[in-house]
Amino acid sequence: MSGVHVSTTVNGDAVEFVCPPGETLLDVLRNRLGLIGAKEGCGTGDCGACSVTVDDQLVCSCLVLGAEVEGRAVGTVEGLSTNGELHPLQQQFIDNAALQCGICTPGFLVAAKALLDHNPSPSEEEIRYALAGNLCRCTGYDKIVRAVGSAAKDLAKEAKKSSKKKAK
Amino acid sequence: MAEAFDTSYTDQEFKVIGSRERRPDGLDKVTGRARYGADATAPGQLVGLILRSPHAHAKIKKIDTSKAEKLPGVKAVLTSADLPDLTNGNRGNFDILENCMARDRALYDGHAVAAVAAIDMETAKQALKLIKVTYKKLPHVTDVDEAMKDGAPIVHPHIKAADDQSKSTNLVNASTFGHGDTEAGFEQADFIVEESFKTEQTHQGYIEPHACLATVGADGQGELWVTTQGHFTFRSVCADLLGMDIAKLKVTSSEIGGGFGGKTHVWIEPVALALSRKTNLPVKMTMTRDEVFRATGPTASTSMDIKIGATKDGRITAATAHIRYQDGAFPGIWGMLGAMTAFACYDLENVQAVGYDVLVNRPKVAAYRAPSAPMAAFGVESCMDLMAEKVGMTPVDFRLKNAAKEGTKASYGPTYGPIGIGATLEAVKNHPHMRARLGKNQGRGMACGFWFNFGGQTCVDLNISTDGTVNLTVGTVDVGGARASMGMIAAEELGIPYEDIKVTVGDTNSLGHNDTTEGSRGTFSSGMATIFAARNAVEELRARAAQTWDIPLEDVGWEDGQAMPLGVKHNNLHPLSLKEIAKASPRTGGPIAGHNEVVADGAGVSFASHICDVEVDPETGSTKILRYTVVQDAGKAINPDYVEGQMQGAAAQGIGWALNEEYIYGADGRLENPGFLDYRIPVCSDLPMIDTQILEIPNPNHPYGIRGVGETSIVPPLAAIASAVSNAVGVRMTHTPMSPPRILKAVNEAKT
Amino acid sequence: MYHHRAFEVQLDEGSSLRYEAPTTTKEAAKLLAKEKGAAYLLAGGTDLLVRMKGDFIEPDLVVDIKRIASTQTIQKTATGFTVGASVPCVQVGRDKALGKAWPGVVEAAKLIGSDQVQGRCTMAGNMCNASPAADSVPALVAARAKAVVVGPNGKRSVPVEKMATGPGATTLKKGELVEAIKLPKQDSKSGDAYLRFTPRTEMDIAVCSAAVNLTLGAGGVVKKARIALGAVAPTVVIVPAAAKAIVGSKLDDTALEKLAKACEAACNPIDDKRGTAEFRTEVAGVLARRAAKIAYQRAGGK
Amino acid sequence: MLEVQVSGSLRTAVSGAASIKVEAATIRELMNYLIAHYPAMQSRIDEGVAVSINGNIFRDNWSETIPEDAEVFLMPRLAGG
Repeated sequence: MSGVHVSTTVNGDAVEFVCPPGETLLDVLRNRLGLIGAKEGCGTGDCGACSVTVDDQLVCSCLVLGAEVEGRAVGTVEGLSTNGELHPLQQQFIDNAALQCGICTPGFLVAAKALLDHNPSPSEEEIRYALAGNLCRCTGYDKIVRAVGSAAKDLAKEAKKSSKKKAK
Repeated sequence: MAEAFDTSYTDQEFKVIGSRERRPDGLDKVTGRARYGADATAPGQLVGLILRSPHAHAKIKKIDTSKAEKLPGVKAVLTSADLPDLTNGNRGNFDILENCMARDRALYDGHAVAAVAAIDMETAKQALKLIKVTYKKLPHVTDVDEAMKDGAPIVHPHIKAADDQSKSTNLVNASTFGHGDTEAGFEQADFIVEESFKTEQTHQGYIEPHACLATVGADGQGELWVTTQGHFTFRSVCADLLGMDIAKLKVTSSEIGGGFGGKTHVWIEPVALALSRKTNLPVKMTMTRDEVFRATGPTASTSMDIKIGATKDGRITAATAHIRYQDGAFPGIWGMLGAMTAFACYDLENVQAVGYDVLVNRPKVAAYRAPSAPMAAFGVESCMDLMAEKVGMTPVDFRLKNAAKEGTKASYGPTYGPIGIGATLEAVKNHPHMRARLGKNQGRGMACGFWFNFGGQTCVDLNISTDGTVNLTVGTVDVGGARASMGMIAAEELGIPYEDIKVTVGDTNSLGHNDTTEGSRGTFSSGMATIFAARNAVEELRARAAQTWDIPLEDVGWEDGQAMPLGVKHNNLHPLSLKEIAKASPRTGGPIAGHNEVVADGAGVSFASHICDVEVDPETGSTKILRYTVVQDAGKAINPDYVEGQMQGAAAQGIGWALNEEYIYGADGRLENPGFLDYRIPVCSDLPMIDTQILEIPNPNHPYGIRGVGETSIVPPLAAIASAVSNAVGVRMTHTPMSPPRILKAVNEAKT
Repeated sequence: MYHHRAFEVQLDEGSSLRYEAPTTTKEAAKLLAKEKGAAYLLAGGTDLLVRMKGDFIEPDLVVDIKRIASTQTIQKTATGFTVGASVPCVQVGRDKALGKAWPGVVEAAKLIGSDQVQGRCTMAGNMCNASPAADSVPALVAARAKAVVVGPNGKRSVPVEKMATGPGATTLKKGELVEAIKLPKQDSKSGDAYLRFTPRTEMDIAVCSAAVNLTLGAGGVVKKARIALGAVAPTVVIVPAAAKAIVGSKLDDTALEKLAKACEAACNPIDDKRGTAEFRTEVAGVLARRAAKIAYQRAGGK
Repeated sequence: MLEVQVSGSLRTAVSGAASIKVEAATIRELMNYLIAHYPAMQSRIDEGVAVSINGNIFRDNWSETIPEDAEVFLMPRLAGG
């Protein structure tokens, strides 16, 4: 049989690849595009370690076929920091010691960004439910929830600054 | 040599220790750059897969690999025949070998029976389907109590009963600890509490499946990239099993995606190396989650009987425990650890704990964070609450009255030095959490926990660059932020900024042997070695300054990262900073380094006390954790952020164990829930914030007073939550997990 | 020696799997009809890919319907709502009009899986996967929803309760696919609600569940009711006796008790890793009672 | 003579004794004495043992000296998570 030829964008860059029809987006990212940030913790959508966005929608890349992303826009943890500057979520995860082993961290960051994109000032409960699809076995989630809360505040400040700038 | 240094505690002033420095591995981990077990690839690598037994217990009559070998793209097929027994009588190693690849019998659902290496995943998967294994099903047993009955299916016929060498048994060991006369003790008691408990089997549940990349050349030399808690131990075990020279197998520990004890044991690694040796090509193996649950890790399920006697005024006169640990298909020391830890929190005149190790047709039990202690504590601490009620004291006061202290003869034998159990109980007693009001269907529980700390073989290297920045290479795998702590310790000793130190976990070619990161030993042991290596380097720095100034060494002191000329006769000399000395080093004798090998013995013991509030829905049996507080003695918290992280993570694992996590086996002896959907570890919305309070009762046998902190806080949660639930619903829960069906059943039975 | 980037692009010669993404239901039906081997429909894929990963199924053809325009939208019509078969539940959850008319259906859809799964899973897929524990199905059944089925011989409409015949089995014939789910116009003074029980707060499969859809008459008396239970039998269970128990009442405790008992009587569950038959039966009654109260309030009852 | 308490399953190797008298000034001497007088100890020592001297547990450092009146426990080597 022949592979499927797919043209898409990953973190804004145009990308083309050929993959077997049954291959998941996760395997494409990791094994064909060398983007190892997304991790396979379960392969069945139960741990969230492989979280990415497809057309700005949060998904488990282990439950998406590579063939499905033809013409879509894929976002991964590698695209979170822009020209060397960490996203506030990334900085707050470090500052709040919100990671230990770190295997779940890329998934949490992608999921947390998806949350803040829709809900800039989530309550603790909203954060906890929004991140319920991401398993962490090291932290007990405490410091992760705090980090997301602090990042939301940072983003709000940034938004204020930029809107002031515009006003001037 | 270690002897050259004094390991005893000195109450020194700290500049760096105790601050919340950022972890050096943080950036890689938030950007997706960090490389874990499955993140390494090699040119021309093969995919290795393992065929696993679908039967709980079966004779392997025949394995026909011919079809698989003929499949294009298959480079090697392996069975136990390719892993000959080279263990010459070392039963422990033979058990590991047999667990890695079944020999004449499959001993549990998921036991490896064959393996393949092929050019890609699809081909490897197809090859597995083409391997024909002829099994003869044998009777199986998966329950610990069933396995002890006469006539139970026997897991290992070669294991004979202690009292009758003609009789095979599943009871491999009975370990007794204690002292005094418990019979007499119970006679002095005004009250007796006697209760039986059960705990189901749980898994460490690390999010990263086991993975490795093995390369063995035609010259028999090999490399192994692997996610492990102990790459030096993996190296010697794999070399032993495969007949390789230890020095010719280089093992590199990847970033580790969680271990909790489950990555102190080899599983797929010897198989990957054997496949690579067969093909002389790199072989990558990554377990699926299903394989992780069916074939690695789990901790023991248990069944136990606890008895405590006390006088009216609340003094315990005697205590006994009989705890049966289910070891899976191979003998372990889990019963012994349970018997040692069961009553370790208390000062008892008459105490006896017996731990039994029992074999069943389940995966080989592995260490899981304070292995064996949580189950024992579940039974003992639950009975402590029952007795407190009988004698009319609060659970905290009753425990305080009987708590072990310095000079107490521990229930496992030795006499305690300074310990923290009393202090954690006082802290709990005075904690606002204990005074918070409870509502309808809500209950509060508290419990204590004990765990050992280990020391062991440790070795670090410290090299100073000519610009004054420092490379610190340690050999203990960083599972919880140890690289930050080691950097802080080196910065403290050298008197330079934390930022100037780069900490690396060295591969097995770069350092002498380091014991596995287990038993909460990482920060204690490598911390000790780092202190000594740094002081060793300071000696050299002083010598270089003495040489530069041309004054005697004893006239050179070291303060705040500078060599100081001592005495008025040298007051014309200006201090020399580490940077200045390092810059001049090429012309003062070459590179400046510090080094230390130590057997970091004399590790302390560790105690924690937890408080938990729950609300139980009486109509569904569903439990919500409302509030949770952890109090633990850390000896000295090098970096409080990461100490809190250990305490919170351990508590969360205990909460999952207490409420929902369990291995569910069918009548056919197969595991029914080998996935994260039905093996229910706590999700973010299941938990509240977990408050922590760190106490610092210095360990007298460590220069900084460090105690291990990683494990202890998984010990109290089962009992703390059981008491909270029991207080909420008015029925004593004696079986974990306290899943909704179990709670509802108990509530209904109490009604009738 | 370890390279960051895997370079080998080997294709699985073994597998015969083909992937098709047609743009009309007609094409899709044709592909399914003429396929000799095992053909599977891909909407959200949150069940299909899990079954492929576990080697429970080995498809020869996967037909992705997400590129079919008529499956992609939620439409408010004169007769109610049409929810396209590839509309992810996250979109269902954000649809204000739908949420106002059928809050029970929407909360059921929102309960399926994590946010990650929500971004993919569909109500149609949830229905066609035919799991006894499907969250959206009891709510859809209580709401009297129908599936729009397209096949080689044109369209037909199937009541949701007639779709599954048992775990994993449906009445769909070869070549047929679901294009959309139609929800009727909700009556005035009506409300629906769905509750499920799971051991965890999230990331769980319903151990049992209950959906209630009721309409009030004069003075807050229940005029009409429809009650459906999930995960207590091979397929969703409609409980007329439970409806009867509350019709004519203002949902007083005796009526609710009768309703609960009727639900328990209608249960025919199994013991499995997710719960005991005993537990499922008892809790199904509890959930039905609680769901009825919520539906009653939503209908404007006090 | 040292009084050495023997813990748990190790007792089977010293014919069931809870404590034994030993002539030893270091852990190494203790081990040599045990092997000489209780051959069954050899394999147990190979599997790993630990010695507690006045409450401090030593797993590997056989050079450790044992004071005359020390409280000495011989226990199987522990494993942890």
